[in-house]
Amino acid sequence: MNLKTIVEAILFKSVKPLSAIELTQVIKRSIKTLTEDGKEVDEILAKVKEQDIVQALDELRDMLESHSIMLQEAGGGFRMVSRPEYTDYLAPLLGPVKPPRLSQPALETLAVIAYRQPISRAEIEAVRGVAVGGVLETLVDRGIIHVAGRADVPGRPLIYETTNLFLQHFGLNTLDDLPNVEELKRVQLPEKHQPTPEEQPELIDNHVAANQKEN
Amino acid sequence: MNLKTIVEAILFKSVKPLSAIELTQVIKRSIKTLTEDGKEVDEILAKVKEQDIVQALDELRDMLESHSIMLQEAGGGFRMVSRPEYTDYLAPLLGPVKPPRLSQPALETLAVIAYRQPISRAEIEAVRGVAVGGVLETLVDRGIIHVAGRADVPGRPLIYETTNLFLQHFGLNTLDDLPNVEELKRVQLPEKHQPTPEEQPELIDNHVAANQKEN
Amino acid sequence: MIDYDTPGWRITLQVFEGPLDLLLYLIRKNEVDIYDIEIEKITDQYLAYLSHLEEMDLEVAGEFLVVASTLIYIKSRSLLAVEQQMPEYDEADENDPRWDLIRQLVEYKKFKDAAENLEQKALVQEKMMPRDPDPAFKAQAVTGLGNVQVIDLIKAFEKIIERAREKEEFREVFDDKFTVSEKIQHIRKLIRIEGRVMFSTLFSQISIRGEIVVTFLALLELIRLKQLTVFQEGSFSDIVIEGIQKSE
Repeated sequence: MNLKTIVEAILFKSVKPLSAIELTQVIKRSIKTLTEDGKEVDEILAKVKEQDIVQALDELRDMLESHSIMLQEAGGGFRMVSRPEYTDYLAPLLGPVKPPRLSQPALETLAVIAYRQPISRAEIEAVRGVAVGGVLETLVDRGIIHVAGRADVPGRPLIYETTNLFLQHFGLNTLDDLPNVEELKRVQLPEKHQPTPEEQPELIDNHVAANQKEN
Repeated sequence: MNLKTIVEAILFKSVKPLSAIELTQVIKRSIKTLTEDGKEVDEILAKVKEQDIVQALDELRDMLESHSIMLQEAGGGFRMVSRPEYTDYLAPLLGPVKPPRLSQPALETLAVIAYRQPISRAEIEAVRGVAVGGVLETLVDRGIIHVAGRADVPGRPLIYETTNLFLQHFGLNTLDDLPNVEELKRVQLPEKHQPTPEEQPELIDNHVAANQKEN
Repeated sequence: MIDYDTPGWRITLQVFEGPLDLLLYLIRKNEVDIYDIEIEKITDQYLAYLSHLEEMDLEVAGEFLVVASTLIYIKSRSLLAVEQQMPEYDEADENDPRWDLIRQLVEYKKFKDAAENLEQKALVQEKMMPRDPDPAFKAQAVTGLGNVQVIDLIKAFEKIIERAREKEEFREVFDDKFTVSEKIQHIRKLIRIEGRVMFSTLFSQISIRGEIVVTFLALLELIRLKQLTVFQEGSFSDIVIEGIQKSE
């Protein structure tokens, strides 16, 4: 038993991804319980620090090299996943119901939010040129974005940002891992000079709602 | 990619243990799909037999030797589990062993059921003056109450009573051991079909409930 | 012009995500750079598409019409003699609607491409599967009563009894102590003095259930009579009750 395999066991069993800090805490708590129960604990383990865990994670990654299981870092946490090339052999296990993929409008809306967060609904609509009310609701329901507060502008509109689940869904570790992040972050947002869909909210909302049903 | 790691990926992902025959079937079905999709399949894999899987399982067992994960044969099936000696390090993952405290509405609903069982949902709602559908579901999910049948009244509504878990939790032998049982059983409580003023407090209840959520 | 008889055209009818998406499609179809679009040509094709939608009895969304009017405006501007054009017709001109539209298109295209990138990432990620959560882990967390003592159960029951008794009492007080009209006077007076009252303040001094009901009914009546308005400054903030100013 060593730190590398302890980390492996924890990640194997954990329901959610764990950061190096969380892994350290889990191990520290276990060691505390072991000590209290009068069990002997390896001295190296007793003094475990976050940097030891980071090193153990690296070793574990190497150790899994020849396996169909790999270590993945996403959304600030580590987890064990099957390697993508094995996915064809797992299909029979998954059953007929596939998790719904994001629709094109949802993806476009999400892209705008991802690069420009926090962002209000009106700002998203200015970029996309269509109403996004229904799409925003879907994304919030799926836990991919959430309301981050209100903008400090007249009307104090709600502003949205992506969640950790967003990072996990797209296999990103941080927002800086977004493709072309530098370029898209800098682009000048169009101002709301255009008569945006907001001016005919009902009409458009109905349209979007009807559209989404179709997708 | 080889048979050994394919078996590993399948066992990693599978919720239940799989026998060598089942593993063979999973792989055969995958290969059928791959072939139909016009993808190239390794010749050895295309002819996979149960005895190949048995051998692959042996190889996988060896391959996992240095890991904290092992192959376990149980109930005629194979599965991947963490090695017993790592159990101490997994305890913190189990989360709060104590379930969260029941909410006030849940507690009140449980009290009504405890002292007035068996009781229908409509009767509980008449006493409490609010809808209890969601609360009942929670209590059933947590194994504290269960459906005891249907009442012999028009509509034949479901009736609920407390479970053994309920008695165990309070260290009671029978329901008669509940404190003040005689007195509380006798108290007059609102019944169904009360005159109108009854309906107005509900308005306020809902409002107050909404308000409390916000705070 | 677009060949409507091409089978592919009908299929693409439904897939535009909005007016900008349609414009990008037309630009691509004409094989020109966004910066070199010929407004006249694009406008004609855009309008042809909209009328085609109408022919097929498909509702044209408002946002498509908004952009259509912008296109027509740009087109009409470019048809004016140069000296009649208001500001200098300059690509970098802030007020040039053509430049605005191009800028919006460029911007939109970047995000559309980014969405495609994200989609690819999701497809790869979809293939990397974590284990399913161990059902034993789940079950352990949610059954049982938690930190509940018998006394909590009794207290809860007593609360119900207490509430039921208040309801009895409420019938009396409804008749005797408090009336809706009296509460209407009270709220009016408060509003006259204070201008506005917080919902929580109004109810905080009341402990008797019957009075709460009567006060609430009075409030509803005043709102119905348009003497009061209630609103929240944020979705989680207290409700503000305010008098409606009447011109005298």
